[in-house]
Amino acid sequence: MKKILNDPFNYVDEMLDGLCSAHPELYRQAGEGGRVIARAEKMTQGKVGIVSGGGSGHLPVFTGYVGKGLLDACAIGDVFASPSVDQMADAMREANGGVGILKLYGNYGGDVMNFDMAGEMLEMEDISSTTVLLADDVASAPIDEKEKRRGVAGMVYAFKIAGAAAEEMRNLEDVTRIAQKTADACHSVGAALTPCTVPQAGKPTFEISADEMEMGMGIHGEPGVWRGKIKTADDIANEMVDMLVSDMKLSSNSRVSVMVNSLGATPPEELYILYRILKKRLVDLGVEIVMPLVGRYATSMEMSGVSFTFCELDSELETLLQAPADCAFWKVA
Amino acid sequence: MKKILNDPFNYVDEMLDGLCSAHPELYRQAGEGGRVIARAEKMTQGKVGIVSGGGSGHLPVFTGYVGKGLLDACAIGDVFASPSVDQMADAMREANGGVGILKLYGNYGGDVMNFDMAGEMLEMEDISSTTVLLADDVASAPIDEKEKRRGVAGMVYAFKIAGAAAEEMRNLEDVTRIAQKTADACHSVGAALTPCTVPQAGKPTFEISADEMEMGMGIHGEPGVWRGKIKTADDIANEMVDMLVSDMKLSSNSRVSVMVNSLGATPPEELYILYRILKKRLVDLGVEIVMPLVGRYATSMEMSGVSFTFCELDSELETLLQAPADCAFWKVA
Amino acid sequence: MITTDSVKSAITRIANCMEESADELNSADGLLGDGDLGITMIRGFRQIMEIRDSLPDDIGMALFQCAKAFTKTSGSSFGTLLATGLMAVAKVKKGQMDIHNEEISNLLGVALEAMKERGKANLGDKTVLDVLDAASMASKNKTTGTEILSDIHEAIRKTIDDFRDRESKVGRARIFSEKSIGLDDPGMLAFQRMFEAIN
Amino acid sequence: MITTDSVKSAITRIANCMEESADELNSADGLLGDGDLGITMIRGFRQIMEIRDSLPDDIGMALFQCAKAFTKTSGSSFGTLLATGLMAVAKVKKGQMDIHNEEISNLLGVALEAMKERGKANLGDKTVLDVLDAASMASKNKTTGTEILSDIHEAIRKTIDDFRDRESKVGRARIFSEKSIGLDDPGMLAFQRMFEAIN
Ligand SMILES: Nc1ncnc2c1ncn2[C@@H]1O[C@H](COP(=O)(O)OP(=O)(O)O)[C@@H](O)[C@H]1O
Ligand SMILES: Nc1ncnc2c1ncn2[C@@H]1O[C@H](COP(=O)(O)OP(=O)(O)O)[C@@H](O)[C@H]1O
Ligand SMILES: [Mg+2]
Ligand SMILES: [Mg+2]
Ligand SMILES: [Mg+2]
Ligand SMILES: [Mg+2]
Repeated sequence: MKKILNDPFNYVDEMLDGLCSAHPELYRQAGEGGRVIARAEKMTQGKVGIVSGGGSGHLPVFTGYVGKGLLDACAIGDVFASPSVDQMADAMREANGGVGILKLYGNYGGDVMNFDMAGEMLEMEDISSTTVLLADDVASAPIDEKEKRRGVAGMVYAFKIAGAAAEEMRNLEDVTRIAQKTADACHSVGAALTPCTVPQAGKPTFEISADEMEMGMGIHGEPGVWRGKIKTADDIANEMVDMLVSDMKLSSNSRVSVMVNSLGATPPEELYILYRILKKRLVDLGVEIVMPLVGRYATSMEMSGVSFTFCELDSELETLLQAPADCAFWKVA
Repeated sequence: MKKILNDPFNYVDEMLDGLCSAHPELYRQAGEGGRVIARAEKMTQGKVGIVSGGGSGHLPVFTGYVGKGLLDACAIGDVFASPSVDQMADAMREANGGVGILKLYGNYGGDVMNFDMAGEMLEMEDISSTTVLLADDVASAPIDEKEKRRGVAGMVYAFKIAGAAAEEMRNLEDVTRIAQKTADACHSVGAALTPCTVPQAGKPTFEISADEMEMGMGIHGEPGVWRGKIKTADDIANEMVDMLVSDMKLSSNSRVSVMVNSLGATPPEELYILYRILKKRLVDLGVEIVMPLVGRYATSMEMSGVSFTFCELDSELETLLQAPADCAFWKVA
Repeated sequence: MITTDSVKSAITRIANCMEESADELNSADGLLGDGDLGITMIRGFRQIMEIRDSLPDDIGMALFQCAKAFTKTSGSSFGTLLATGLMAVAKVKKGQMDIHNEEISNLLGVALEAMKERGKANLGDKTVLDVLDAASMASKNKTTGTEILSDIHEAIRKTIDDFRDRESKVGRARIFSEKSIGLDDPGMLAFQRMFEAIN
Repeated sequence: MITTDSVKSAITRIANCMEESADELNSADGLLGDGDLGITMIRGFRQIMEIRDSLPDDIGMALFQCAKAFTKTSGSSFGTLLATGLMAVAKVKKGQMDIHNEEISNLLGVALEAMKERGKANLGDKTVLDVLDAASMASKNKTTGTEILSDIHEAIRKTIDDFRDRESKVGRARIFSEKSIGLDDPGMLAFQRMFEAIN
């Protein structure tokens, strides 16, 4: 777990500086300490703003998904740490097109408190906002405690679909409804092979033997459902599909977009090896795969491992998923 | 260095199967043993074909860059091993639009022999072809032995620019001239922090201590120019810029596209930290940066490390670089 | 009785104490969470120190500005909860110059309710809420400053003791809930340090 | 004199020998390269075995088909070089039924030239080319089969000995050129094993 770094305390600020100087046509730094990334151009008036936010260390999540057909602004904390209330409020101000703001982010205690408080602050400025939380990690709590689940890669679908709805100039209520429908449609599970290192901490987030993996682990190293010898790719894929299918009760003829996501170090070669089995399984169930996403969409720096996300689509969501989008990490044309 | 695998001997075949089943609208398997990836649609008649090829384990290189405005077909060997002559010949047959084929690939002994031999086989079938070799790794040989240099990430520029020229229906001579000009314009250097593991070998390609890096290392672990304690991001970036600038003799007012490329595990956060310094250095030299590419463009599976490529542009190359292109790993619109 | 002047002197004392206690709080948080609680407190109180001298005599507004200063720096839960509590009290006291001893218990309760609401946690979850509740109870119907201080002090100590062998049920510590048995909740400790600083 | 029949029996013998020598060749290649030389030889000769029984009597065409079979499997340098050498000889002998002993030296030279051209390497670079050259020299002006076989055998042995302490100058081994001192070139060893199998 080696890193290319300067002073770890400047990690996030240098990263954001580099991001915006590489893509000035897409991203703009704003807010307290530059910890808000907004679209390069000023907010479109009359459009619902979509903000997200959370800790750093997950590129392209969250910051990377600011762009046309996606997010309007994002507040960025230190690695794996929530942004401050002020930074979130600044992000919301950047995303204010005068018709309300959707706060769309992962279900983590610190983020929820801070976004709630930022929302209350903005209310004082007569800016109204709604909240949709992603809680898609099926391994993080049983289905009857769905509200306790963590948000993981499913948020990429929510950004994309809600972003497309906002781009169509729909109102806040409608964008919120669509975002919530997407959040409810997303189910994810991950498996980790190695930890990553938080720069300021300087040591790996957890320890794991050279021949072990952990099924169901969270993107910050939160404990999963089992730890044991590394299984074969086919066994891993089958187990992850089983978990998702039983949680979602997928029926034949459903249409599902699937994401096979690297947590960072795992190369695309391995993702495609996993995709074979995933596809075979869904085809056997009679499920139609729509727009599969294979790559690095939501990561934990150099962690190695993989997550699967299934997003069950109705025709409204499917159309919005396929609408154009543009950021430095993902283009849909 | 943990991997998600089935039988290592099926690694490449399963990977290609997954790639094509995830993106059937882009890629099609062809040739002996399915080891040729061609565009989904049949070759356009009257268009110069561009083929590449080489060992697996470098996604998106080479296979991933088959697509509109890029390559027409690609022959894929085992991990880090040349494809066979027959596979290369099959790739060339797929890319035959009746007006000749450009063989565009990296300068590695085995690949050169095999592509030469495949070219001779195709000549017997009255299909003519030209060769342009990428030899952009400045650390692999001094400038007066440039023909000995290895081909690394610079080939992505050559695929893109030559691909755009072919898409304009230029003739073989012209596409070849442009590809050669691009190959000459590209200069790269890499630094590695960790090795990767070739599945069939089952052990890392080299050993390196937990606090060491190697400057100038090749993408298969070929020895570099020094090995020592890991430097800061700024020092690494400065040293790599120094090596490229002195090799290229860049002058102020030149226009250069730069690529900051992860060798695999190194996350984009670190690439952007490096990009800051690279940009500052080039701006100080009066060089104009055009279309910077920051991401994973040419990798070695889960190796951690980074490479910089500078591609000096004239107006012909710049226009072609910015022309549309489309594959699963890179869209230019 | 608490005025803006007493708030000012409390700020200085707490800020100094936090610089000294940071390592201890980081370590306590490191055992169960992300180990940033000491940093959170240092950064927050440094921000408050910046505005300390210009705090208005309106005790409500003074607390409001302290709360806002805290929201500037930290993204960590404790900072947000503290700011939430302060802000709730500030709203009640807006336009007034002082806080009477008799009000203290009630105002601690006001902070507690706002923080429960914010963090969606309950009493008994082994968080800062539990010491705050104990402090509110201990100061109920008390009138002299010394009595209030010593009773709260004792109540905090006892609550921390009582909860030591229980499981954490919220926040990052939740995922380590078994590990949390036998360990003090870092947020409770931070509250104790703050209170000791002004005592 | 070499006919398609003698080629057929040579193929069987070499194929068997390669299955046995694979580990040795992989190891030798592993010290300086990618460790695949044994696999390369096994795969190549398995392909040739597949077509062995249907090889035509035209010795040129027979060698041509062997060369083509080899290009099917392996992407490794040695396979391509071997196929290149065979193909060059095949072109010379196309339409003929046999190879006379007096031609052997010359045909080895024909293979050598094609392989030099293909691999852009020179004599003295410590590759299979050097044993091939030695074999061509040793068989020059020789007429009896036994004499040719034993002289080539000796020439290969001596060349390997002579080159042992020299540096590799081409292929993957080049990047380990210092390490290569004291080690036998794996391609030379592969040639020796093949030759021993028919001897
Ligand atoms: N939801 C919550 N409700 C009440 N108290 C909480 C909550 N979450 C955390 N805390 C308190 O905050 C302390 C941790 O603070 P802090 O280190 O700032 O949190 P984190 O770094 O996990 O965001 C805990 O020990 C607990 O007392
Ligand atoms: N360019 C070349 N010219 C002549 N012989 C070569 C060349 N490259 C490799 N060889 C020979 O091939 C042997 C290695 O074969 P092989 O393992 O198939 O190569 P690789 O796996 O590196 O492609 C070397 O020991 C050497 O004898
Ligand atoms: Mg903490
Ligand atoms: Mg924290
Ligand atoms: Mg080899
Ligand atoms: Mg090889």
